[in-house]
Amino acid sequence: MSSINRSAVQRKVTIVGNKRVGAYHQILLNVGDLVKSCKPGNFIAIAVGGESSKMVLRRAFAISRVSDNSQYGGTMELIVAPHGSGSRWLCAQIEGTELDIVAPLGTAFGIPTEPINALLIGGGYGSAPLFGLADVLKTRGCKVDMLLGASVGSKIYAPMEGKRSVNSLRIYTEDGSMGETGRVTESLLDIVQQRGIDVIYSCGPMAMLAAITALVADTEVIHQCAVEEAMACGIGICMTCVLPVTNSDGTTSMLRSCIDGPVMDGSHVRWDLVGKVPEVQQ
Amino acid sequence: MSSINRSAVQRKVTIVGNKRVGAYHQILLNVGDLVKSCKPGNFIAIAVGGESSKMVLRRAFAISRVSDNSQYGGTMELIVAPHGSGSRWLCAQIEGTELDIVAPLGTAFGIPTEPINALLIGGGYGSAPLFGLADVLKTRGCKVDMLLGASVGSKIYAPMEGKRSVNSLRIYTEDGSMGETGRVTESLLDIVQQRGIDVIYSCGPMAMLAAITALVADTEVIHQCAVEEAMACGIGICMTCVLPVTNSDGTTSMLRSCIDGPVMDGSHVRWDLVGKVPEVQQ
Amino acid sequence: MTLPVDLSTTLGNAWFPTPIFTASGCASSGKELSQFFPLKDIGAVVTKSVMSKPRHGRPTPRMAETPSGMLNSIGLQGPGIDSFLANDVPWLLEQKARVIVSIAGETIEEYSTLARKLRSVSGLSAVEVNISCPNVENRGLVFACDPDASRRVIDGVRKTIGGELPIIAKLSPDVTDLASIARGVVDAGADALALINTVLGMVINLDTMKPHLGGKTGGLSGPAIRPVAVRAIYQVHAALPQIPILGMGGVASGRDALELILAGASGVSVGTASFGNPTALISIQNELRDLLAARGFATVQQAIGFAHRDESV
Amino acid sequence: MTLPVDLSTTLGNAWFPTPIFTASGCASSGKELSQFFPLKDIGAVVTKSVMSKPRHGRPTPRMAETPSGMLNSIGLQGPGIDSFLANDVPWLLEQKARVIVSIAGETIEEYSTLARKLRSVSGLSAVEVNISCPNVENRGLVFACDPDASRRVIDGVRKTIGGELPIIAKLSPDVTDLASIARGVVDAGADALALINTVLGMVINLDTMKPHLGGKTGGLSGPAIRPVAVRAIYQVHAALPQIPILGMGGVASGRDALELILAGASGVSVGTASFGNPTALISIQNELRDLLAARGFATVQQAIGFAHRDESV
Ligand SMILES: Cc1cc2nc3c(=O)[nH]c(=O)nc-3n(C[C@H](O)[C@H](O)[C@H](O)COP(=O)(O)OP(=O)(O)OC[C@H]3O[C@@H](n4cnc5c(N)ncnc54)[C@H](O)[C@@H]3O)c2cc1C
Ligand SMILES: Cc1cc2nc3c(=O)[nH]c(=O)nc-3n(C[C@H](O)[C@H](O)[C@H](O)COP(=O)(O)OP(=O)(O)OC[C@H]3O[C@@H](n4cnc5c(N)ncnc54)[C@H](O)[C@@H]3O)c2cc1C
Ligand SMILES: Cc1cc2nc3c(=O)[nH]c(=O)nc-3n(C[C@H](O)[C@H](O)[C@H](O)COP(=O)(O)O)c2cc1C
Ligand SMILES: Cc1cc2nc3c(=O)[nH]c(=O)nc-3n(C[C@H](O)[C@H](O)[C@H](O)COP(=O)(O)O)c2cc1C
Ligand code: FES
Ligand code: FES
Repeated sequence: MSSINRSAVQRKVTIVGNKRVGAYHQILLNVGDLVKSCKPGNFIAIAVGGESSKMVLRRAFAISRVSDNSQYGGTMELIVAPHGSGSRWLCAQIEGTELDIVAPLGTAFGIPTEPINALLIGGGYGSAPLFGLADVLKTRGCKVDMLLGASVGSKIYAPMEGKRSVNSLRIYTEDGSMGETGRVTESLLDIVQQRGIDVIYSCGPMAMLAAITALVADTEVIHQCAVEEAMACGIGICMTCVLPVTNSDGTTSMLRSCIDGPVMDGSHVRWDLVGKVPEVQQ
Repeated sequence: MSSINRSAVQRKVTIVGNKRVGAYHQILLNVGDLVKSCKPGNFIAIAVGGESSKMVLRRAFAISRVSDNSQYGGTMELIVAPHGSGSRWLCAQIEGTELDIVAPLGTAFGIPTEPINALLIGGGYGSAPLFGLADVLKTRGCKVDMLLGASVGSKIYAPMEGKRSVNSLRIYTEDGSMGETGRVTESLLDIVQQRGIDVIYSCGPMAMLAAITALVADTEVIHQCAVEEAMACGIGICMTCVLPVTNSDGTTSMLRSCIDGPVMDGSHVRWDLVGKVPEVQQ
Repeated sequence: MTLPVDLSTTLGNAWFPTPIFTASGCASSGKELSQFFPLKDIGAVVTKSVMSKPRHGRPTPRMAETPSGMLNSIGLQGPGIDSFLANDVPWLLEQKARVIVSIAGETIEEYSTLARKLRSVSGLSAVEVNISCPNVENRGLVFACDPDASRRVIDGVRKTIGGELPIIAKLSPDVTDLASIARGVVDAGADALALINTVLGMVINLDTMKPHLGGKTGGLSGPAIRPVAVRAIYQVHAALPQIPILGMGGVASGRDALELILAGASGVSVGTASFGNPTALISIQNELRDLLAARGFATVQQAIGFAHRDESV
Repeated sequence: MTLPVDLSTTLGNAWFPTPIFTASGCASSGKELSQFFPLKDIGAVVTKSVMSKPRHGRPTPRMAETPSGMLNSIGLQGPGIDSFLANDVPWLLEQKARVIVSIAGETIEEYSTLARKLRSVSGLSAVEVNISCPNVENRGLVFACDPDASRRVIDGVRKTIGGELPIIAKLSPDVTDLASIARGVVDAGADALALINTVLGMVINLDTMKPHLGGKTGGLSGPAIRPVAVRAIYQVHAALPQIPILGMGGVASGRDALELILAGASGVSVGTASFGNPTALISIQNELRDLLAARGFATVQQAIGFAHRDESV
């Protein structure tokens, strides 16, 4: 039986920064010693709307980065797209607001013990957790290349500080308003080959993750992707967030992406069955 | 057919002050030229809880005072008791918050054309509209006495500035923590007689209004009271706020306290039937 | 730039310039709302259910706010049909409002009597028959919860006024099989269906530790019940695709109105939202127009029941 | 200073130290919540409804948030009774949790089979029979919406396990006459009733302009339905005052739990609230204790059904 992230706790934390960055809000939380248990790939679940909120469910956000030596003690950074009422509420909160959070949740990106060649691919706000990941990979001596894609330039999140940890960064936008015109998958196989990529780490829309998986299916490349399914609870008790995943015996299970994910092995996800139900019962 | 206050408009206004006064919050709104149409006794209906609120109904508050020559243009003062989730939300809002209001609503206290002897009786935050009323009565040359009552001293609202307009002020608390121990009805008949009271204006809990009505029933004194029934709409469209009122022909009608009130003639209200239904159909 | 969208709609042979109506009991007879917008600007005014005789209704408290909703137990307080037809209807017609009169009765006979009185009035657009009332002749069992009684009420109204005014039967969602109740009243002569009336609920007052409402139970309305309304409309439209539906239940924005239309509503009544926002009908109507345009709909008609487009059955 | 309040309660012959339970399907098998509080601190863990065979459930999306509520269409995904009894139950008993196993079937026979398997397990407190499932033998009509099928399910379970484990029949509010369904299952041998399961609802996705959920319709839960739960509990307690009720529907605070208890619930399950707040059960339990004390109740027992105290009938 898989189980919830052992470090998960529920806590009240304070917003210490909220800055617009392109189409997103960079939100900084003072989370104290919680930073110690956060790993790249983990996410946070936040109660939204305040005391008289009609929104009964938490909202999930990837933990973009944590830092232990800021002026506030441990801080956590989130990159939030104002999407619907919950995320818009969050983006409208000012410094000093108290938030009720549960974190860290979910699985983390696997960190190699050997120095390897890593390619990090982010779509939209999906780049958020990749910069923290790049830091860690760098300390392990890995070579880190990065591809970021979005529909428009304002949806590329690539902070200055973040770029330090990557060896190369290529940006794609569908409308050509920033970087190259097109998608991150455009010349993916060439890049993988040229740079001798061992592992791809990806985060972004499900269609992007599926496309990457398909492209590298016949290669030796390992693909660790952070999936995003609608979650009601984030802690494994509701069964809303399931994805069809192949078991070792070839059967398919509907796994909870909040505890067996969000980071999963792309080649295990039955992308063709997402939104369907495996026909044969287990 | 009775109809809604002709001056009622829906508008966004800004909070320009929020100060704790005893058990209450004194909330100041910049309402612009709306002040011109507000009369003592009128009330305001405020949407509460913000954009993602689970509270679907407005909250009603008596207009305590309006002023046309403040630094903000027209301002309106409310005295709000933090009671349940809506009023607590309102009391927690800071300067600069925008509120969606509908005002002025309901009937107003009748202002005599002759100088008369008036007794104003307020229970709890019921004193709020009485100070504005006292101002007006004073300009008409009336003698204005006031009785305020509450369970405890912190629930007596009697601002310094307000006291200017009254000739005498007596305070009663049930626990004796301020003024005399007891209720405003304690020596009401004596006061009425000694001071030759022509009209009583009252605002407060329904039980207080009923008690006053009973006490002056056999006198010549006119009793104008501002009632308080739970209101869903405040504008006469829902029929939740009704009170049994005697018609001229002796029959009883269930009148909407939001448009035929809140100010009503105490002797017309069938206090014995509040919370019941008149037996004979009209 | 917004494309022009033809908002007009029909229920039976009645035509309306827009699909946004008041909900019965949530606009009284229209007068109060007319201070906030001209009544002719919306699709129609559905008046508070009127009975034969004047009524005091239920004791107070008559309402309780609940999460994203409210309970009411008004008990059909009103002036009675004669005063209503003499005073309220002429005023509404003067305002050039489209008028749908809602009628309610305690017996099958009372409904027919009410319908007969409507025959004498010209200028009405339709009659809405509120059958969510207790049937005094059958242990107070609500007509709308009894397939047979529902049919007989509509049958009586049809015999009186059928063909002259479109008959809209308003159903309660508090039944095991809504589609079969709907089929029954349509067979009996309803030209359209109104879905949904309030959902039966209760709140206990924690101070008195008794039911809060004077009438003990009350009708739940507002956004809380919108998913129930959408489901009811979708189910009934799937079962009876030819029958126009006047949808309602928790509509507070153009988004909500469009949701009901996609599920199968030809018109949308706005009830509780007007209590929180007296101009709700107008903003809902404007938002709906924009949302339709953004989705490439040139007319409301194209959007009605659009969510069913790939249904196999 | 708070007076000590005896929170203990019973359902049939099962005893629980507190009346606050998880709701079936809203705590999986308890393991995840145990990271936030010890499971022995609450009244009982009601496990997710389990069927005979492992099941994949419904396609995603399986949830939609709605005003003060949510829709779910999980479709009873689960490991099947054998794996459940081998893995989940022993773990729960090790935690010293009180365990109520919820069972669900597609045929009357499947319910009996499931009940039979429970006979082999010792340490269980009760069985909750979730009859809000489609009956494959009768056009997919939900058991709980069919008085006869409801009775027969409970009758089958009683024959298998009656007298050994209290049988709690969990009913759907989506029926015309809840009290008569309740009476039927009690006559068939239910020792207690669980009220209410989710209310059938739907959300249309305005982007795809189709039903949002993979399963099209879903079950509405959360504070939005609390007034419906209170009404259902009040009605059934009035009709069957001797039958203990496990109440549920939108409970998110001690206030809400007390409301259900005053209406007639002997125990209260907390479902959706745990999604928004993993420690909801504990805070609800603490708040309930304080609210009872503040009202002078020395025991939960005194408060059960207290809102009925002046009923004439
Ligand atoms: C593991 C994980 C990590 C995420 N990381 C980020 C991030 O770093 N930055 C960011 O901006 N967003 C992120 N998201 C998406 C974010 O959770 C949604 O944008 C947000 O929940 C939308 O809520 P809303 O109220 O604004 O929108 P609404 O559409 O009003 O939400 C309604 C309901 O649907 C759910 N929902 C809607 N869209 C999504 C979605 N795309 N994914 C999951 N649930 C959804 C909501 O949680 C809510 O319950 C992440 C989601 C997951 C599951
Ligand atoms: C004409 C009028 C004038 C008022 N003037 C004032 C005033 O000047 N200052 C002040 O503090 N309060 C005043 N009140 C009372 C105020 O409206 C309530 O305290 C407030 O609505 C409570 O809302 P809540 O969300 O805090 O409480 P909740 O109990 O959570 O409210 C739930 C629902 O019940 C209604 N409700 C609850 N209590 C009352 C009440 N006492 N009267 C009417 N509706 C109620 C609310 O409007 C809401 O719809 C007035 C009420 C009316 C009708
Ligand atoms: C205060 C109130 C009074 C109502 N009175 C009536 C009525 O007289 N006749 C009727 O058919 N429906 C009545 N209804 C039901 C509404 O017309 C509508 O069906 C229901 O409230 C759902 O819509 P909403 O959520 O937009 O309010 C009433 C609803 C409320 C809230
Ligand atoms: C995601 C989810 C899954 C559920 N699964 C089950 C289930 O398997 N069996 C069952 O009897 N009820 C199930 N329910 C219903 C709940 O047990 C409960 O009756 C209902 O949600 C009302 O309570 P609440 O408002 O506190 O959630 C489920 C509810 C939800 C939200
Ligand atoms: S979100 Fe509830 S199980 Fe994953
Ligand atoms: S509050 Fe709606 S009619 Fe008075």
